[in-house]
Amino acid sequence: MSKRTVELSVATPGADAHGDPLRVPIPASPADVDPELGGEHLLINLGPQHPATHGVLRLVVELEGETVVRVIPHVGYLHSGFEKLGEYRHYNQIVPLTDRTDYLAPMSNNVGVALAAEKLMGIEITPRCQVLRVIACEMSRIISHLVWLGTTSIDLGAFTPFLWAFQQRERIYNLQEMWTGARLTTSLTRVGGLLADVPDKFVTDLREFTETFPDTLDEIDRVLTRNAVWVGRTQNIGVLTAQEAINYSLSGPMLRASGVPWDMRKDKPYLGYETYDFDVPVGENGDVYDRFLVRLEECYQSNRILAQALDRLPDGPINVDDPRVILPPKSRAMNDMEAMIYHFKQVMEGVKAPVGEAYAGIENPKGELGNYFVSDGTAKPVRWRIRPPAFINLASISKMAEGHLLSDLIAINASVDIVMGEVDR
Amino acid sequence: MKHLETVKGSDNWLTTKFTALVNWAVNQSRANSLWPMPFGTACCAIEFMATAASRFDLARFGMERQAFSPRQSDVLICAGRLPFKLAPVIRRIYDQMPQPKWVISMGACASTGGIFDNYAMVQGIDTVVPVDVYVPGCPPRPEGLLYGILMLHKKIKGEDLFDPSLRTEHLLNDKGLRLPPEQIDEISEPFGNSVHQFRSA
Amino acid sequence: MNPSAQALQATFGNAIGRVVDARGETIVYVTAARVRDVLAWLKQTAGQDYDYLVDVTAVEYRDRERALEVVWNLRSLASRRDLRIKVELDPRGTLAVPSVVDLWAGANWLEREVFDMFGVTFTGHPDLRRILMWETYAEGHPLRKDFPLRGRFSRSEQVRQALNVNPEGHYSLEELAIAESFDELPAEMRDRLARGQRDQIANSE
Amino acid sequence: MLEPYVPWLILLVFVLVNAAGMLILSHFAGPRRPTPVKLAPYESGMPPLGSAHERFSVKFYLVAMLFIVFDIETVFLIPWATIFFGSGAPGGPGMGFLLIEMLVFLVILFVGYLYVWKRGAFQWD
Repeated sequence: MSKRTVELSVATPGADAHGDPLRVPIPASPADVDPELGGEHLLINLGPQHPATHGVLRLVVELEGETVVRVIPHVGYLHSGFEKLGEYRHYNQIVPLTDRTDYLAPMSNNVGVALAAEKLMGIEITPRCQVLRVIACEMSRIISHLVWLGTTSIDLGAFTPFLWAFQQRERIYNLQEMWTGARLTTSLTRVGGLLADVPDKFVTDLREFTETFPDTLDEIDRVLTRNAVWVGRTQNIGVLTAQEAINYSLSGPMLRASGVPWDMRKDKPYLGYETYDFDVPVGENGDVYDRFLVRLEECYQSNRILAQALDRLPDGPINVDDPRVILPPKSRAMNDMEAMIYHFKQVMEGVKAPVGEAYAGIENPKGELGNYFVSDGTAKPVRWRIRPPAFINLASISKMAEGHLLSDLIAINASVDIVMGEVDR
Repeated sequence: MKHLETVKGSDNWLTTKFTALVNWAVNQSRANSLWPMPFGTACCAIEFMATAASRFDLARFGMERQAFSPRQSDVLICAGRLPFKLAPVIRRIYDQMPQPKWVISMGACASTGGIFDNYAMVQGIDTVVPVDVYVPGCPPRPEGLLYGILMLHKKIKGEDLFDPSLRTEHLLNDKGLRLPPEQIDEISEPFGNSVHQFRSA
Repeated sequence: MNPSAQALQATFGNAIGRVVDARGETIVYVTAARVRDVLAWLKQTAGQDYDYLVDVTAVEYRDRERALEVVWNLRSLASRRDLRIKVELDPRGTLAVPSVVDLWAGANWLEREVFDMFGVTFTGHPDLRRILMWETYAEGHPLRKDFPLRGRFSRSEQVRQALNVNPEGHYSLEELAIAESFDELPAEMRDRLARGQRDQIANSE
Repeated sequence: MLEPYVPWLILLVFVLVNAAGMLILSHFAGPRRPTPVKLAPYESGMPPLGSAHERFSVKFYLVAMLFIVFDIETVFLIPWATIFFGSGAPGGPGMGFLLIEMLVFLVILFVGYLYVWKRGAFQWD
C-alpha cells in the first residue's frame, strides 16, 4: 500500500526571479512529515457473536483505516469434546454424534463414520445399501451448498437467494424426515447397513425433486453469476494459487477452485462412485468467484448423480446379514433363541472391532472428511479422530485476507464455507 | 379482552382496572414485537434459520427483525450448545441487553447440556444466564420453537408492569457466579443415560 | 504395500521401525530423532513427492505401558498414494516432536490442536498456543486418558473459571501489543502482565 | 398569500411535536438501569480492547468534503428545474437565458471536479 504524496503549494506575495508569485510548498500528506500522525492500527473483533461469521468463529482484525493489515482467527468457541465422547461410545452410538459435528450435511457424516467402522471391521455392505448411501451423500451435498449459497448471498447483500435456497432445503428436509424421522439429526447409518429402508413415496418425491431443482439453481445462477455487484465483490478477492492450496492442505471446493482437480469421489473412489457419470468442476484463479462457480456447478452434478442413483436403485436387503453386526429383526429375536442372544449381546456389549486402525476419507461438501478409528479389540474405540476439512480450510484465511478491505474479509470468510461444529469438534 | 376479567382480589375497582389496562396495552405490544437476538451456535441455529425462513416464518409473530446486536433486541434465543469458552460471551451479551429482556433456551444442549456431558460443555445455560422458556428437542422442530415463543408471549402478557423485581439487573455475585456454587453443582448433576457413561473401555 | 515403505527402509535403515500393511494402508514407524528428516525426505525427493499433508494427530492407548503415538497422514496427489508415519513417545516422559509447519503450512493449526489436546509440544512451531480451549485453561490436556470425561474441577468451579477468564485469556500477547493499548488496560491486569503471571486467576473466596 | 403552505406548516409542526415528544418522553419516562458491563462498548461479546478513538487517515475527510460540494450542486439544480420548463411567461426570463445561467454554474463546478481529479484525490489506496 504505497503512501501517495500530494504536492500542494501556496502563492505568496513575494515574486521569484521570473516575476511569478513565489510558491511555498506545503507538506500536504501528514504521513510523510510526521508518520505518527498517519494513524495507528485499529484492532477490532469480528467476534463469536456476529452475523457474518457463519457460526461462533472469532476474527481479530488489525485495520489500517479500511484495509486489513492482519487477521488472527480464534476458534474453539464451539469445542464440544466429540473425540473424547467417542471413546465412551460403542461404534453404533457414535453415529448420532456425527450429525452434530457438521450439522449442514448430517447424512454425509453418518456415511463417513460408517465407512470407517466397516473398513476397520472388514465388512462388505449390500449393493442396495451402497446406492442409498450415495443418495444420502449427494442430498447432503445439495443442502450444504444451499445453506452456503443462502448465507453468502446475504453477506454480500442479496437476500432473495437465501429464501429460494431454504425453500429447496425444506423439500430435502421432508425427504430426510420421511426416511429417518428427523429433519436434521438423521443418524442414518449403522455399522454394516442403514437405519431403515426408504419408503416408496421417497423415490417418487426424490425423482420429482431432481426434475424441478435445477430451475431454482438457474434462477440463482441468473441472479448472481453475471451480477455486477456480485462479480465486483468476489472476483480476484482472497486468491490462492494451486501450490498454496496444496501447501495449506485445503480440500473440496476450496482446493478445486484453485485449479487442483482432486476429488475423493474420482481419485479415491468409494461406494461405487467410479460407476457414476458426473464431472468435477475445477476453477482457474482460486478466488471467491471461482469457489462460488465450483459449488454452484457441484449442485447440478449432485442432481445428476441423484437421478442416476434412482435409476439403478437395486432391490434387496439394506443390511449385511451378519448377526454379530446387525440386530436380528424383532420377529426372529423374540422367537428364536440364538437370535435373542445375538440381540442381547449387541445391545449390551455393542459391536466388537478387531485390534488395529483404519482411516476412511470421503468427499464431504466442505472437503475431505476423514474418520480414523484405532481399536484395541473392545467395542469402544481407543481413539476416534475426525479429519476436519473446514478447520484446515479456515487456517488459510489469514493468508487470503491480508491487504484486502474489511468488506472483502467478509466475502472471503463466507467463501471458506465453514461450519463451526466441525471446525471445533 | 379475556385477560382483563382475570384481575381478582384487587383493592380498588378504578385503579386496578387502570393498571390492568396499562399492563394489557404494554404487554400486548411487547409480546407481539419481540426482536430476537439469535445467539446461534450449533445445529439448533440451522433449525432457527429454517424457522425464520419462508416456510415457518417467524415474521407472523412480529419477530421479523432479527437484531444481531444486543442493544436493539428483546429476547436472547440461545440456539445451540454452549461450551465453556463461550460462557463469558453469552453472559456479556445478556448483560448488555436493555431491559425488558427475556431468554429462550432452544434445544436440549442449551437447556441441560444434552448429550455433551463432558469437560467442554456448560450443563444448561441457566447456570450462566436466567432463562424464561426452555424448548426441548434436538433440534426442536420449528413448530416446537414457535410453541416456545407463544409460551413466552403468554408469560409476557401475564407480567405486571409496575413490579420492579421483574426488571432489576442481576449481575454475577462476588464469587463470579450467577448462583451459589452448590446450586450449580446440583443443576449440573449427570442424569439419565449419561449416568452410565462408565470407563472408556 | 506402498513402495515408499521400501524406499524409506533403504534410505534410512534402522531409523525406520516396523512397517505394518493392513486394510490397504501402509503404516511406517519412525524413531523420534529422525522423523523430521524422514518427512522432509518424503516431501522433497522426486520419486516420492508427498506434497499433501492429510492430517496430524496423536493416539494414546488405554493401557499405560503402550506409547503415545504422533501420527502424520501424507498423500502424494500425483500418484494417489497414502502413507502414515508414526512416532512412539513415552506418555510419562517429555512429549516433544519436531514441527513440520515449514514443510506443509496446513500443519500449523493441526499441531496446535494436538498440543492443546495431548500436550505434545512441537519444537519449531511459530506460535504454539492452545487453539480449542482458552489460553489460560487450567485443567490440563483433555484427550489424555488420565483426564476424566467431565474434567477435573467441579462444575461450579468450571463455570466460575470460564466466566471470570481474564482478558488475556481471550487475547494473545501479540494482539495486546498490536492494540498498543497497554496503558489503557485495567490496572490490575497491567501489573499482572508485567509480573508475567498468566496462569490461574486468584480464587476470590 | 400563504394559504397554499398552511397544510404543509401543519405537517411540519406535527412532525416536530411528535419527534421532540418521543425523545423527551422516553428520556423522562423511560427507566434507566445502567450497569458497568451494559455501558461497555459491544464488541461481539468480547471484552473491548484498545480505544476506538484512533486517528484515521486524511483521505476519508477528503472524500466527505468532495461529496458535500457536489451534493449541494445537485440541490441547486432542483429548484432551477422546477421553473425551467414553465418559464415561457412574458416578462419572465426566457428558457435560453436560464439554460445559459445554469450552464455557467455547472462549468465552474466541473472545472473544480477536473482539478480535484488531476490532483489525485479520487485515487483511493
